[in-house]
Amino acid sequence: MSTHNHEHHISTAGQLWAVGTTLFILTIITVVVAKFVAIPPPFDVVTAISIALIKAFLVAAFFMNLYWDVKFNAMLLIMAVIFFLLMISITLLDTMYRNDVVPSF
Amino acid sequence: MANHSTSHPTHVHHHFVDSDQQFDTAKLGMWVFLVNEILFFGGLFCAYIIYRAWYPELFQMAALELNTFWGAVNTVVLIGSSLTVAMAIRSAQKDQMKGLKINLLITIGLALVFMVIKGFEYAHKFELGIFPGEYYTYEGIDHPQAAIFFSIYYMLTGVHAVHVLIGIGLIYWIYLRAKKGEFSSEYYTPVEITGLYWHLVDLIWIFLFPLLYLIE
Amino acid sequence: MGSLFDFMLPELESPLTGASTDAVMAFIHIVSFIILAGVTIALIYFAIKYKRKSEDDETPLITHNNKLEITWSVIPLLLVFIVFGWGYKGWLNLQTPPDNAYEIHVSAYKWGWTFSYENGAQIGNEVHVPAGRPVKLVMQSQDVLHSFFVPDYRIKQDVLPNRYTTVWFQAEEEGESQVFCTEYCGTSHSDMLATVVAHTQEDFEAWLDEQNTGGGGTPVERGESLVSIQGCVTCHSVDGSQKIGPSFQGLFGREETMTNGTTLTADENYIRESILNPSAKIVEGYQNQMVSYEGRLSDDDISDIIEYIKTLED
Amino acid sequence: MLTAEVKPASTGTKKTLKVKRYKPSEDPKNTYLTDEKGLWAWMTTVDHKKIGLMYLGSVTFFFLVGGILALLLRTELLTPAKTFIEADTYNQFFTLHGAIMVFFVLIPSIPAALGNFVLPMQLGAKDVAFPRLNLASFYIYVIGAIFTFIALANNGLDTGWTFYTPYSTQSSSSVIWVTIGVFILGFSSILTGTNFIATIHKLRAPGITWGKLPLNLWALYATSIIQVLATPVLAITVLLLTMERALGIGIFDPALGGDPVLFQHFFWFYSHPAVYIMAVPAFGIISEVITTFSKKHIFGYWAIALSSLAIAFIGFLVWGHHMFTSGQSAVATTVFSFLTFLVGIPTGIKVLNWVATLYKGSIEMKTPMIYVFSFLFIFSIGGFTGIMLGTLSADIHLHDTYYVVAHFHYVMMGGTLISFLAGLHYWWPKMTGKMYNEFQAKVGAALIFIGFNTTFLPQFIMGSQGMPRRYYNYIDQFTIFHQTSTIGSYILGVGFLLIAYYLAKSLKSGEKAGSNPWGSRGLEWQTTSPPDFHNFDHTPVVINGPYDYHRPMEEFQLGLANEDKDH
Repeated sequence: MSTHNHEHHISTAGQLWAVGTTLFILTIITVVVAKFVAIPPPFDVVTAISIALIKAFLVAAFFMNLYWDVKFNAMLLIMAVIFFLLMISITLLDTMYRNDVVPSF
Repeated sequence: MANHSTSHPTHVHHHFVDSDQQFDTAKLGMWVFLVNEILFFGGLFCAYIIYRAWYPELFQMAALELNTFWGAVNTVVLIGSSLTVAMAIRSAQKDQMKGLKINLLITIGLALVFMVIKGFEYAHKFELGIFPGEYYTYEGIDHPQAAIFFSIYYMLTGVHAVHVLIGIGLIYWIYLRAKKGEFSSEYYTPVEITGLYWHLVDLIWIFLFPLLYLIE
Repeated sequence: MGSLFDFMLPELESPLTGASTDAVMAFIHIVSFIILAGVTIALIYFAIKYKRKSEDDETPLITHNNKLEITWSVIPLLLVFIVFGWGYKGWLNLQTPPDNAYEIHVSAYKWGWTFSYENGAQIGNEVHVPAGRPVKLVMQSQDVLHSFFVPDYRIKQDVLPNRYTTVWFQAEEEGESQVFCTEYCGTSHSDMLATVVAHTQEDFEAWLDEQNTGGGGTPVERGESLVSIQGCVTCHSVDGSQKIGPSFQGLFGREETMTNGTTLTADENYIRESILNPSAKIVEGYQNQMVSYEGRLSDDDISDIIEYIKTLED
Repeated sequence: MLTAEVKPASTGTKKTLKVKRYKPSEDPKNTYLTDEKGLWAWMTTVDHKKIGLMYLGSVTFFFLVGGILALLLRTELLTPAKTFIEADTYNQFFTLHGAIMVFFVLIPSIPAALGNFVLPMQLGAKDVAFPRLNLASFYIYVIGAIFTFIALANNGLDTGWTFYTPYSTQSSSSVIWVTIGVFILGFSSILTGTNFIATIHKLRAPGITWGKLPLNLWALYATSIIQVLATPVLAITVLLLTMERALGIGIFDPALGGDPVLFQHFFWFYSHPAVYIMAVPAFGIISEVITTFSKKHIFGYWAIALSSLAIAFIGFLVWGHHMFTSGQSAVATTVFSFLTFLVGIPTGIKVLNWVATLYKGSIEMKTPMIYVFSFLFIFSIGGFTGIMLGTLSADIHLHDTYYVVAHFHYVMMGGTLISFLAGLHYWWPKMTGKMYNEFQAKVGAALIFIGFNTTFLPQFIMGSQGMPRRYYNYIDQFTIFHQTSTIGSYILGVGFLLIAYYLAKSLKSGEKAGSNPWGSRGLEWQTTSPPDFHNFDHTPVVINGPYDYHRPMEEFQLGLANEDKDH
């Protein structure tokens, strides 16, 4: 285990508002980009998910305090995401590569 | 903050050595539970991704039925509620009991706004005949799997809405305990772990919004 | 390969699909048997040799041995790589039907099989194939999942309702082999059997020509063959014996009591309704189990079946 | 006054503590069994030991139900056609046998029943991290069971425990009650896993570093990780299936445009790791028992500890080997086969390390040790046949035959249940303070071993010859194998009755066990039998590993010296 932190981290109100405001702005950006900027697929999805990932990082790191917390909790979150990705990617190996049998008569 | 005297404060259960150990344990437990929540939603996201990969054209057609404006408003509302929960924890840490209670109430208010908007969205779809599953009667989307898109939509947003409702209940319970004066800068574990849960509900929505509403 | 475990497998009738499977199974059996014997002997030997002498026995401190750990990780790893490659090769062969394979269509339903040929011939629960020539089955289910399994050929493939799957084999000799359904599909899953009959090429062609495509014969003859091809007889006997549904024998004109208490006389309209909408009326003492044959039987087919049922008197 | 330099888990920094020896009383006055009495006290207790016993009682009850179903099934199979029950009844019986044994017996057997009892004691903790949550898990389990029993009274269930669509969406039996029951049950499993992870991380007694953690706890830790990561996917799967039946959402139903093979992915993403939820804790028990009865340090501590984690991790990536014939894509099938072989390696490593532990030991063949020997033999066969089934071409022939039935009974019953019996006999004196009759117990173990192999060995042969599973009628050539198998199942039945008899008898008239009847160095043995409410009347301090049989017993009985004894 990592060394114990007796002082719980306390964010300042300014920090929290800064994170919140960034999240609001990112929400507006993602809507504007999706609705008014023509990005060829699949990069439109990539853009939307990237913005969502940045937002998720901000929430996890600063609202959920992972940035100052013991590293094990962050590791748990990362592990959950890794297992989710494994689940989806291996399932896609089946669903995307199925062999179409066509009867000849 | 935490003192290491041998006396047990009242909020520390008998099997813990001290308040810090109890706090860390509760937080770890909550994170482990959140891992489970992520994989719970992960199953639904998996269904979403597979069907989107199979029928990309369906998702483009069907997403037009969803109202991006209200989706975006709900995103802002939920992020706002995450911010107030974070502020509530900060108030507890700084022994500002009034701030704690006010922030919790604002959070509940925002969560209710989210649910009301969601309710209007559902009502509008029901009017069109967009019901889940077999009850789907809408004819505006010309695709054999159209009903499945909305099944996935209702499952994702429905399960998320159930989490919001549970969250409202939990935050109200925390509010009642705060009113009784149970929390202080020495002991605010329930506030912290309920906050973690609420942030996760927000996190899920951060992904649901672009995946459902922002397909062009 | 070794004959030590041959008693475990049925006679191989399709070496092109099964020889590799038999060989890899024999290899795994022999290697496993040797290792298992080693472990068992070691267990018994240690238990005797190091039996506790007294309560104060001292044991040496042996915590680990990295060389040993690596040895017994790497050797099994190499062994399983061999087995993986071997199995993969055999399986790849099972997945790739030869180009000149003779194609037969298979339709699976609860609880039977219908086999259709290029010339329109159909037959239920029996598939006739030419020996010495690869045969490819293209299969689809009409209801739930089924699985087509021929132990003699070492082949198996699930049959799905929403897309085609395929399996191939080549029977070398004339003879019959057993087909099982191996995906659980309800009440009569274990009766969902069929037979592969392998003929010489000439006999097969003669057989195929003999099969009329349902156009010829009297209505009663056509009805009789439909009842067999469509699998009605899986659940409805024609000799009065008790099966999942009421027997066809003496059905026409019989007074039946329904589960809702009403009684009726079985006439043309009742039989027709029972084929197209089976859940509308259920005879007392039976379950609502049958699926609708709407779309699978034409009006003429149904008339033929009714004519046939009329002939089955008590 | 002694001192010890240790790292308490709560602070993680090394410090020197004043310690002294606490020799456990051989004749305890106050134990957790005498502490609070009455039904209400039991039902509302937060004591992990009592909750463990309540789980033990429920698991035994469900094992009885599932076992009777199994005997009825085997009796029906005495003759090729109908023996005494109808096909539909048979289908319901095998479904319920599978569902009850998997969800209500094997999954909670070791972690929730035995694990709950010993985990805090092996850590030197007073309880699990969240005692009230622990009690809630138990009641969630009970509620899940009630839902399943409602289904039993109301049309039963005939889909097979795997619920494959579209059969499960069409079946006229009460699928929804069972899926809701399983959904609820899943939360019991998740909460237990959460509790164990938090407990192992945060409540270790001073001195228990990760390298001094008993292997049973490494196994329970790996199991808990699987429970937390996989069970939610089961929850969402059965929720989707419930919705499929209630609303026809169509994701898995081909009649509505869905895909039945996708259901199999969802189902096995949980249910394959679930196999390891059942098997990995068994490995923990084997490590504890084999060291105690050979009085020797475990061979390859880290190899065994880390292979549990490796199995847990790779076990997530092999679910598709249940689907080689399902029509999944060739590339997925190839990847799944390859990964399946990799998961065999850490399992093999464990078996060989256990055998090596015996070398130069001081081996005493007490009942738990006999079960361990049975385990090593039977589980090896289960492992080798697993390699056979992972091999692509062989699996095409063997899939869904009795070969598979025999294989998973060798792993699940021969692996999990036999090590559960090993653990039960090993910790029985600690739980109850009483000894069972050793001779009767040895007869029982022999009956289980003989009955088990008579039941399941013939199934390998008939499966390989082509006998499909879940068959009510069968063709005549398999009769002799089925009959042998049925006789074996009766021997097993007698064995279990004998075990129930002498264990029940020991409660009344068993000899007093003493604190440490096996001479183990494990921390759970360094307190009274049965323990008191707080497990220890001091805070234990650990300076040796749990298998350091070369160190004197005194060094395993240390505790903080300056503690007030009143809490």
